[in-house]
Amino acid sequence: KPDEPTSTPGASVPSAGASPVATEAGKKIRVVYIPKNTGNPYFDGVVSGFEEAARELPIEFSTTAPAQPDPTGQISFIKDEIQRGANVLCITPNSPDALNSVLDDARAKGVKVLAVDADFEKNESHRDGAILPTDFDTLGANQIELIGSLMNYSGKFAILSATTDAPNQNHWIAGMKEALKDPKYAKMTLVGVVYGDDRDQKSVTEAEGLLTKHPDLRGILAPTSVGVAAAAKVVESRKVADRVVVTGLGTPNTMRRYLKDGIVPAVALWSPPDMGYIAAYAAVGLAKGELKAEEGVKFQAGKRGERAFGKNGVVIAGPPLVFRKDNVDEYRF
Amino acid sequence: MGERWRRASARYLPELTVTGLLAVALLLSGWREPRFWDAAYLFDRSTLHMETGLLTLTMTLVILAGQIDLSVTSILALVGALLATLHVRFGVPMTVLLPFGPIFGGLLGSVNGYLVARRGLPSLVVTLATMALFRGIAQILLGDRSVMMPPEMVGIERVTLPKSYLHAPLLLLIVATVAAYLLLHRTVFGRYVTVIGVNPEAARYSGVPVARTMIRLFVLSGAMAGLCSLLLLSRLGVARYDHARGWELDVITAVVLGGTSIFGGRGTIYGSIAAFLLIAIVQTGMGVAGVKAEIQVTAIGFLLLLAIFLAKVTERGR
Amino acid sequence: MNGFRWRRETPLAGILLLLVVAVSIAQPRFLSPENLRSILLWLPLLVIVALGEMTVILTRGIDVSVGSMLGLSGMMTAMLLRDHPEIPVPVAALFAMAAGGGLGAINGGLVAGVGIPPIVATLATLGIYRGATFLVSGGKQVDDYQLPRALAGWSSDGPFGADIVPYVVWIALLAAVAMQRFLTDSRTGRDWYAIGGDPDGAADRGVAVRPRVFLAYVFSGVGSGLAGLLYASRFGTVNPASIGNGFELLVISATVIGGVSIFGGSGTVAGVLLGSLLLGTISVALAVLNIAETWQSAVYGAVLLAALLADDAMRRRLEREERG
Amino acid sequence: MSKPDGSVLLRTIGLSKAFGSVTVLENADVELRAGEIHAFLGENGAGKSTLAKLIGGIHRPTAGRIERDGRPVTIRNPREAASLGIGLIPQEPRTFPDLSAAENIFVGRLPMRGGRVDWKTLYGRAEELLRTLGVEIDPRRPARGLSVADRQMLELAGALSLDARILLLDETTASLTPGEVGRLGEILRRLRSEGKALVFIGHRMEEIFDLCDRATVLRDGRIVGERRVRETTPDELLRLMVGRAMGEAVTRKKVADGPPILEVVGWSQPPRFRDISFSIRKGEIVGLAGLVGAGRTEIACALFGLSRPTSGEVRIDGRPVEIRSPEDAMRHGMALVPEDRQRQGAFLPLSLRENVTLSSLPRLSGRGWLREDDARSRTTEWVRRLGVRCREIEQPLRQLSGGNQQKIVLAKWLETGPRILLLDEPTRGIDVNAKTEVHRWIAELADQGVATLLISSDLPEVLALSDRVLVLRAGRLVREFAAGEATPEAVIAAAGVTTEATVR
Ligand SMILES: Nc1ncnc2c1ncn2[C@@H]1O[C@H](COP(=O)(O)OP(=O)(O)OP(=O)(O)O)[C@@H](O)[C@H]1O
Ligand SMILES: Nc1ncnc2c1ncn2[C@@H]1O[C@H](COP(=O)(O)OP(=O)(O)OP(=O)(O)O)[C@@H](O)[C@H]1O
Ligand SMILES: [Mg+2]
Ligand SMILES: [Mg+2]
Repeated sequence: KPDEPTSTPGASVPSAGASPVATEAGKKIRVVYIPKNTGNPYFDGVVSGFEEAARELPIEFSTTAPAQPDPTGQISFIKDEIQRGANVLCITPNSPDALNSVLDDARAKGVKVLAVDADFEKNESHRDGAILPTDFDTLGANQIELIGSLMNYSGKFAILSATTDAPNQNHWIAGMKEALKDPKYAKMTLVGVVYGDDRDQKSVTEAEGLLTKHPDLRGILAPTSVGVAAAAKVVESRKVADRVVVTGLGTPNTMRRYLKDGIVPAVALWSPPDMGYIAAYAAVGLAKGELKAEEGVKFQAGKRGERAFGKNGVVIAGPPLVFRKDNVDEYRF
Repeated sequence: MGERWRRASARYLPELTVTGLLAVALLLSGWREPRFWDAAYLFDRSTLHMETGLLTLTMTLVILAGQIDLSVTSILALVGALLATLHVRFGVPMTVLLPFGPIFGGLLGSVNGYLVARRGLPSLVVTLATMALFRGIAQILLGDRSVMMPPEMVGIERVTLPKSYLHAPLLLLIVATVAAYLLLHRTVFGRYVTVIGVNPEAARYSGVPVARTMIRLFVLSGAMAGLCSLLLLSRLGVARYDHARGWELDVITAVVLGGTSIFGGRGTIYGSIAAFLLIAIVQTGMGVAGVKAEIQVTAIGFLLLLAIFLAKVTERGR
Repeated sequence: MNGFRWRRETPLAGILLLLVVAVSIAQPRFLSPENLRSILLWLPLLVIVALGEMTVILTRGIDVSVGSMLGLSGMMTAMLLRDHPEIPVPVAALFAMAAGGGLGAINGGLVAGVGIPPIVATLATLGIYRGATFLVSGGKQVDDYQLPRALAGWSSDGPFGADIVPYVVWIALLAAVAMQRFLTDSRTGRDWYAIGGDPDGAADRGVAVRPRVFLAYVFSGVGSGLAGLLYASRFGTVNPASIGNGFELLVISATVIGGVSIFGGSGTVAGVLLGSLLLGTISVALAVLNIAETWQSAVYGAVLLAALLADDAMRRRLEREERG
Repeated sequence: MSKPDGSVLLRTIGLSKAFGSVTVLENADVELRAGEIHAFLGENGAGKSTLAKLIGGIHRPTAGRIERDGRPVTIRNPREAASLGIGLIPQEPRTFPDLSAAENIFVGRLPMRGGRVDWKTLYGRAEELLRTLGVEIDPRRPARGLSVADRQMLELAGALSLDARILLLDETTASLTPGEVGRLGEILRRLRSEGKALVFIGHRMEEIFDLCDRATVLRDGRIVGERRVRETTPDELLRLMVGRAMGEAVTRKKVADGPPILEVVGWSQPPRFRDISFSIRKGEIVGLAGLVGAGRTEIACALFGLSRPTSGEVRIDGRPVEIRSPEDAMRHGMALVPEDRQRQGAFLPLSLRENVTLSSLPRLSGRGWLREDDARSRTTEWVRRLGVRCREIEQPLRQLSGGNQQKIVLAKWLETGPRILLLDEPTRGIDVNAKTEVHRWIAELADQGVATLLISSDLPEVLALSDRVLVLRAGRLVREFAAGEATPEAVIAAAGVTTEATVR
């Protein structure tokens, strides 16, 4: 069962005391975060975590991104930031493999590269380390448990995903399918996986299509914030919220009204600010050579406490949170 | 100023304006941002623009003939998908497949050409449809997979002329520019393209092989996309179905900025390539100055307006 | 009057019918009321913007900035409603149309006033308006919970409790009927056709070309603005990067498939409706048929192409019969 | 309604117009009087259209002024001209293909009622106007597909609907058949009697002497004389126009008796033409006469591979051939000088060189590469031979006067060195002098063995040049005249003109 929130952004976990980074030759370390695209509220949350850490450390932090989440759109930003003198590049890749050669260039020039939020799957050798928001291997199972508990472990449900080629999504969906083999879920049937491309119109159309194709559908699981909002919208508009459960991954802001109106009973997400905050500490450690992204290496992530590099140099930021009607107002991202 | 010069400059006003802006952009970038003038960086970053540059050349011809080809970027992706599939599933060595880049591209272009020239459908609609179709077939072939290219094929942008930064794709662009210039301004084919753009009906009445020229044009456009596909495969090292999505708008922007009339009949290779360089320089300048992406988009918009505005003002000043 | 005008649309209507029949055989629930409703809900945004686009194309222009205008005015309206929840939604709709109209007027000024070619002007404002959307919003999206409930109601409730046909659909229908009347019976409407047929000639014959062309762009802006509000109503979340992004291609497809000539001077509201309906039907059909996601884009393209070819063939036949 | 009292309705004083540094009209003083038809005469490019356009508000003068009823006025655009009672029917008709014929007439001034177009009034008035003009165009049909002549009639109807006091007709008769010219004459006379001031621009002397009261002659942008038509002779006017003696009119002497080069057998393309059979011998000129809409153009187009007949056969040199496209036709040595110069012949933004050499590019190139030196010398040669009035051969064709544009289109086809020449209104808008020149060319080409099909609404031209005249009526060949037999009256009767209006 997924945990109830264990940490509120910017507060609870006692920190082992952040020691301000002493800078070599009076120059602050320059950390740049390149998310998938600009104007995406999810990454605004991540950025706020980076900024919080940047104030504590202190480091020179900036963020930049292409206007659209294009697989190759990040390349020019990486090249430009190297030229502008970045020490660490934190990247949420739009594509796990289109950046290989430019990342190699960066590292050849001594720039550290950290994957944040999503890894360069199968191309891990082209980056130094990765900070993932939560344990991706268990997320799928968590999501199944969430929707299962909401639909009394019985009935048909479908998955509304983002694009067919989003590595995270596919990783989780594989986990979901694996989890469904548990006899506990024997009475639940997955009738299909559809893709809304993270676009409003397409997501809505796909959600509508699901309801048309399966009049007896009991649930829609959408592990993407655009998708889960679209599904909620459709269920509300068709007035079937009483028999179709919508859940998945979504930010409190986009889901707030649906949660409060009882259209959606619960959604899960981790804390994007925590992830940004931890990534910033890891970045500084790597840049100063104090840290090596190797399995078992531990480091102090400011107020969020200790984290460790796991297999493949991956750091897990924390467990997912579950937002419901009664706790959603505690979160602002 | 002589009379001849005056007339020529009136005729080539858009080209002259873009050239002027190009000079300004270079000076301004260097002055505002010292990190701009770094040959290693400039040449390295220029590798990102080579496919757009090449496509700008053929798009100039297509638009000059009063047509448009929105499907080029989809052809690019589909050719990559085809080659990758042949390579991975059927084990055909990549070196053998190289010539098939332009060939497949040309074949796909001929579909557009047939529909436009022989069936008389408007190219805007045809290529809108094939844009979806070709990209869709690429998606069927590759799905969500990325197909890695063999190492010997990767990194053409790192091949340079000895003791210089002049990399192979740039060399290719230079050669292609000269070729496109000659094709448009020095050959019968180029003349046919122009007259079709000016007045297609009169072209038919004048015995110009309108349909044949148009088909060749779309084949050329597709073949160039196929060539660009090879470049991109080599540069990125992977084939994906969503390569180059949306680049067609950048290409069309460059062509239009370079003074080619969207209604056909007027335009030069020089104008297009100068406009392409202008956009690339401005983007590089803004990138190294850390300008936000959304501001960059806005800036290109203003650049377009500025170019045409200057041309207008100079025209009136005469 | 225009018996000959309706001829142009007949093949398209036939193709649409054929498509619906084929899809319903494969998936009988395609014709269920809920699904028909989802097709209806798919349409208003597209139809309203396409009607504006059509006026511009009629004058031999093109407006590729519609998606960005939709985005900017939708964003401004959403922010207005967020910051002043007391404003009634119809007033917000007027605001959206005014905002869109203003943006359209800038396009119109550039094209009709300064004399910049339409594609260049609107390609430029495509970027500028998109950037402005980021600037006014500070890159932050407006979330569903920040918008008044009545706004969402426009997309889910219908008049007199008939929720099967929500208000937004009626709005689009009303816009189409009004535009049809305007194009056939107003002087401006007729002048648009004249300008598209021969811009210089129209000027020589005393048509006030510049004001008319200007107005066409304003119309396009007003349509996009209204669609911006409808977007907020339909999708709840208004994100500066995604609202209206790339919408221009869909709009131009619908318009041109509907038989509006990109060379100006010819096209009808009925055609635009049919074109939009065709695209909407294909999109919804793809979702309700069990077509693998990776196949959807290809099928969409293929169906579009087939529709084009069939339309062309049928039209030729009609013309031939007409002649003798 | 005012009386035809001869009072001056409009006066231009020192009117000048320059395009860039080129002055095309200088110091023009003319007076347009009520109840007079005033001819503007001059060679191609003399400045007739320019003068008319200045008065009609399409161009604005660089110097000089215009007085209307004695008061100085500025005419900034055609709308202002219309409000001053001035209507101009330009050389090239303006058409709005998707609007109905009626709307084409009233464009910009549609009758309104309660904020909406008043269709009933519109169609009623259009019908009436078209009836007065004696043309059979359904006011409700779209203008798409109408012939140049029909479109010209819509222009005229539009100008008439203005109730203008001053009407300028720029070569309106150029694309009309004799019967229609006759009918137009009636209309113009009636308008004159209503006290209007009319300007008539045209190249046919017969029409001038038949219709006009006064003639102003322009040469190289200057007015070189004004005459009362009653007090002058064609010769005097011609001398004024060209500033030198005229060449002899062309007459044919040789009779072609070689084998037929081109044979058409049982050709049909309903509803345009049916069962057409004829042949043209080497060196023969066959005239094709008929009313507008009789199907002459369609036959020429079908021969040139622009459309396909549904049945029948074409033979060239006795062998049946398949002509699917203009390229096929050209391969058989054919050339077509089309009827509609603007749409089918001219590439206005392109240079004279690019226009003249276009159809001969395969010859003027090597392995696909253009040979521009040859192109330039060929163009220069044609400009000289046809006396094209231009600044240089790199000038855009747009800047040439209508007649000079026509010469360039002609040059494009003569440059291909055709064996079979299809001429559709080849001298439309060409001035007398150049026309003689073109006639000489046609005759000379025939003497060199070129088989020519001559379609022309200029009956004297057809009669003077043709060895045989075929008459087409509603898509069927109804008569054939040998050179001697063809008289204007007989041809017109055969073509099916039933009104008493004829040309002289
Ligand atoms: N009965 C008709 N009604 C309407 N339009 C017609 C009719 N007959 C012919 N036309 C149109 O008139 C035009 C002229 O026809 P066509 O070219 O065949 O005749 P023509 O004898 O060559 O006339 P012209 O003297 O103009 O050259 C064509 O475009 C045709 O479509
Ligand atoms: N837009 C223009 N730019 C430059 N020169 C022009 C332009 N329009 C006309 N001219 C020139 O002005 C001169 C007069 O042209 P105009 O059209 O008045 O001749 P015209 O007497 O009507 O001849 P035609 O009998 O051939 O119609 C020509 O030499 C022509 O080349
Ligand atoms: Mg003239
Ligand atoms: Mg004809």
